[in-house]
Amino acid sequence: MDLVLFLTFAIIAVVCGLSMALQRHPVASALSLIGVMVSLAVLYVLLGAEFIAAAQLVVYSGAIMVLFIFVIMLLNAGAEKTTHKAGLAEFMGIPLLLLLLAVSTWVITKSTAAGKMVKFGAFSGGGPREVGWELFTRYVLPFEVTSILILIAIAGAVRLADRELD
Amino acid sequence: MSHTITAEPEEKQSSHTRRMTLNMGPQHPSTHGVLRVVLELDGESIFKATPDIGFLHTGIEKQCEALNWHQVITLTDRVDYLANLSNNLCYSLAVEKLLQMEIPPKAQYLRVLLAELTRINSHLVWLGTHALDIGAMTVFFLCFREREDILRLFEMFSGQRLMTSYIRIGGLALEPPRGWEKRVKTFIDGLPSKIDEYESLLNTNPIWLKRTKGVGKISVEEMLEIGLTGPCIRGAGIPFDARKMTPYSSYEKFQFEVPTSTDNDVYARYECRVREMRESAKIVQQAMAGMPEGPVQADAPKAVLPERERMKTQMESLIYHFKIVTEGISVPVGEVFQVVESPRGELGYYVVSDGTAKPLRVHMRTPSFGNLQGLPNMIESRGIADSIAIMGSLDFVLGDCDR
Amino acid sequence: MLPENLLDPSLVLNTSTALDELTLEIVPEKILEALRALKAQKFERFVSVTAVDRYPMEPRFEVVYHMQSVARNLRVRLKCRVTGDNPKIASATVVYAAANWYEREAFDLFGIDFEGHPNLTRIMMPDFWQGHPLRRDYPVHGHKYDYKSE
Amino acid sequence: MDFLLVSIIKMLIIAPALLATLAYIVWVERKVIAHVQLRVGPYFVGPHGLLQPIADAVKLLTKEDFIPSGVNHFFYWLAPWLGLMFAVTGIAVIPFGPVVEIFGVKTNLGLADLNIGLLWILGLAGMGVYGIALAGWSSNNKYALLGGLRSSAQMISYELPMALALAAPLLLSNSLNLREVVTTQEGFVFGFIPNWNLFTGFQIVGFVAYMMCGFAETNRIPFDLPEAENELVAGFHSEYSSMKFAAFFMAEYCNMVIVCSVATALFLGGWHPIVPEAISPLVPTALFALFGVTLLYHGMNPGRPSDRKTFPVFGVIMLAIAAVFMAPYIGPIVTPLFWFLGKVGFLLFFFIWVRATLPRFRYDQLMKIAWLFLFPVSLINLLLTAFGVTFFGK
Repeated sequence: MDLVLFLTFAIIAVVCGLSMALQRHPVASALSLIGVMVSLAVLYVLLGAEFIAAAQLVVYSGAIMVLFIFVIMLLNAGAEKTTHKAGLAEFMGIPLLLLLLAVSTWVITKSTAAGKMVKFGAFSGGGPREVGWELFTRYVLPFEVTSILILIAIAGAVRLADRELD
Repeated sequence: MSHTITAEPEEKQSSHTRRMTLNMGPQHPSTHGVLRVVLELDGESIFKATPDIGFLHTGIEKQCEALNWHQVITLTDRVDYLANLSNNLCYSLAVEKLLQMEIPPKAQYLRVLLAELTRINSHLVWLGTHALDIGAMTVFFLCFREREDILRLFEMFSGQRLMTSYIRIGGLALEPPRGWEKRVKTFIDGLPSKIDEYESLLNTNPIWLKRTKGVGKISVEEMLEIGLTGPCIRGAGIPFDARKMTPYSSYEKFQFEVPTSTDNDVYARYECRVREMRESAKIVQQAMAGMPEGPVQADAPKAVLPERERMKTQMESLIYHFKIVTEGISVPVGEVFQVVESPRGELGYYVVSDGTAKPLRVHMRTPSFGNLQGLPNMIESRGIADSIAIMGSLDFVLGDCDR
Repeated sequence: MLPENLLDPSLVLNTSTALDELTLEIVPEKILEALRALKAQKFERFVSVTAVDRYPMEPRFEVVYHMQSVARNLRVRLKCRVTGDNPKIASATVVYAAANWYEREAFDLFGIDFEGHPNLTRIMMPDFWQGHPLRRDYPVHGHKYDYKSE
Repeated sequence: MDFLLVSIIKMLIIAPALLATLAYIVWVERKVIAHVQLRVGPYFVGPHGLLQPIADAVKLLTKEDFIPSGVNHFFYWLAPWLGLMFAVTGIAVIPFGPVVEIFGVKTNLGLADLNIGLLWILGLAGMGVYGIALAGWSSNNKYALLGGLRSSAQMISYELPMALALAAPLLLSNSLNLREVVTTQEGFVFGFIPNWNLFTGFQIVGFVAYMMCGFAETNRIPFDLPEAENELVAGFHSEYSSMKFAAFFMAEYCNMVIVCSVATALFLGGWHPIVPEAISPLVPTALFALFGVTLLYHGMNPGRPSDRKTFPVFGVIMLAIAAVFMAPYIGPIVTPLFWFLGKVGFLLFFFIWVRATLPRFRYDQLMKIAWLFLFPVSLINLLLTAFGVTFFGK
């Protein structure tokens, strides 16, 4: 069951990711990105990190991507036009991409122990309680710094909302 | 009508804002008929507004020239279909002035009574639709409940709910029906409490106040310059009302106030209209109380159709009837500009006679046409939601505007 | 009642008072001067401008201006006669902004050219319309309008 | 019994019940608004227009599915179903009642028992905006586009105060699981004040703030700017017809149900009765019996000829329902359901009532309320609750 779900959503995530890069229209790209995020959220759930999954859903696909879509719609951006490719991109693009893939594969295989299987549901740090505990003990300084950052952003938002429509 | 209105070319606009041209109307729920406003939007705020009228142009002024003096009355009904009796009255007063005819006092009082009922009727429709535009839909049904009563009264008087044609050259079309006093009295005595009901829904409603206060302001000088009349200019503090300034049809005998407000915004116009309804109710009550006895038609056999009964018994009346119906009446050469205070503002009929049985020219200076000219100045640089509130507050009728 | 010597006599061709209404006939070329003079005398409201077609008389059109002073509670009517072929007169919009739509209407329905109007286009009839409907020689009957060919 | 089988059975019961409820909320809304506005509302299809929702459904199903020219077909098709999907999925984590035993199987009334139930709902509420935004964008209509824009801005702004308002009762219950939140609200203080978060948790401010955000999240008057019919014709669904339009409609009502259910679970004690446990089944029994008797009485003295037939039938049905609450085996199951649905129903009625009363806000005012009023208020409420929990405990 877990494997089926994992494969399904992993494939969806990859397809959506490709689609995001290949789509010509910004709204289609943005929606593909949302597809990636939702699939990732499902994968988090499969790993047993419900809170992180929910946060992924609420923050990334629920709030940030809505802003993306909002801006794209507001600017009424149309499909992007194909431009004349630069010489370097035309000839070196695909070889360079392959090189990047090769290097990253090499790094990943080197850095993780071979033959270790990922177990679904075995991770036990993704529930709301665990995440909260970690945030307020080990990561309390980054957490508070981020809070202050967000507070500044909120003050800015309030200032903007205070402007009369005239 | 369907005029090509082009937006500014894009290269002229600044590079970081791209404007969207929105074609509001002619089929839009809040343009009250077939008004088209071409909006240039920057996000949600209106950069430029261009009203486009003429979709309801029916050539009434041209038709008037093809009909005889009496027949024109039926066309005046169709000009402003919410204030048809005011239009009847204005035209009749103009022709009577050309004929230099005396109108019996009872007819004058009944005309005042009917004109004020028309005002209440029109304001009720306005209040209902205006509140509906801003989103308060219950007021609409309450207003139409009372409007229905007024239309029943009109039907009782004239046999018609909308196209009454009841006020005629020389007086009224018919004697008022039996029992009209009681029904008008029941209605008009109950009206103030009904108006309280609408006000209780709106006056203390914070959302209503937020949506209407401070919205749609332009300076008084600009208003006069553009030619706004009626509650719009009274909401700016100028007590400009033809009933007081140039009284007609014995308005000088009535005690009433011209409600004004100095806020000059959508709320001020709302307030003025609602207070006007109360004043109109007072005028109707005074007209009922002081109703003189006598005929309702002038004693001018050459111009006024004789009574049906007399026509059947008197030879002379039959001859006059025949002559008026077949030839029409002849009105002395001259021209007259008659002004009445319609619910929407200053309604003027410029009537020119060349002595024949048909008018040479009937020009209608309608309040909606004048008020609508002020629309761009009011809604430019405001949001779409405000433009709806402002359009509602101008209270235009497109039939009145396009004629 | 209005003083009849409201305007400079050089502007006025004819003055008449009938049915309590004052009518001043103005030299057509000097209409703007007359309007400015009236505005200076607190005639702050421009009520309307329209035309009367006296076909087949010549000059054929009367351009009729109605003016009101709210402060003095007075009304006045100005009149200019313009000829039938190529009727033109200066636009009142430079003096009163309110004249804008009324002049467009008179242009649309009578074909009177208001020179100096900012946007003298048809207001009631469609853009492609031929003729000016309120002229007396414009046929009332027999006009065919093909809605499909628009 | 197998967990999967139980889940499927529950799904098969809840899904049709939900759809029927949505259809009949429309009927109730039309009736209530009609009576506020001196009208009668639907009347001719079935007794008192009771079959009107079915007629509407048939009409919408058989209507031409008109697709205007120049739309982006894929997104135009996707948008309504996306909106509906996210709305309906939210109902899964709502607990309707306590754990009960049916045919020897112990199960809880409600579909899923997630320990992040509330976050699930918040996430779905955030996703729901895509249906509207996409519909507005793909319709190739400027009014629809403006509606979509308004909707995205509105949803982002109101999600924050909504989450903050919801966080306070979570502090009190110390759980994100809706079932656990409800369970902590059992019992009474001083024997008569129900131990609901609204009363004993002093969450009145939070409740009001949450309800305001709920109105905004469901695009209801006075926050119905995305579809403000007097400004934007019909806003984001201007160009939709037939079942696609129905999908938007159902999504809106489903969102209303979810907002009201969450409010009930978090603030109003879920399925816990407002009266002491001992007499809790008596209240629905008495209410339904009274209603049934009234109907029977009016059936005997009918105001309209048709009432002679319909009222006695309804009366008997009501008496039967009253009897069900007293029945030995089913009674304990349906009584909590009655309390839960009763509270949700009251809140839904409040939604409808407001719609018949209030005008609509303007766009900038809407933003102002979110950022300058609701946000600080719910933040302060959260802080005070946190202090309260720290110093006094629950």
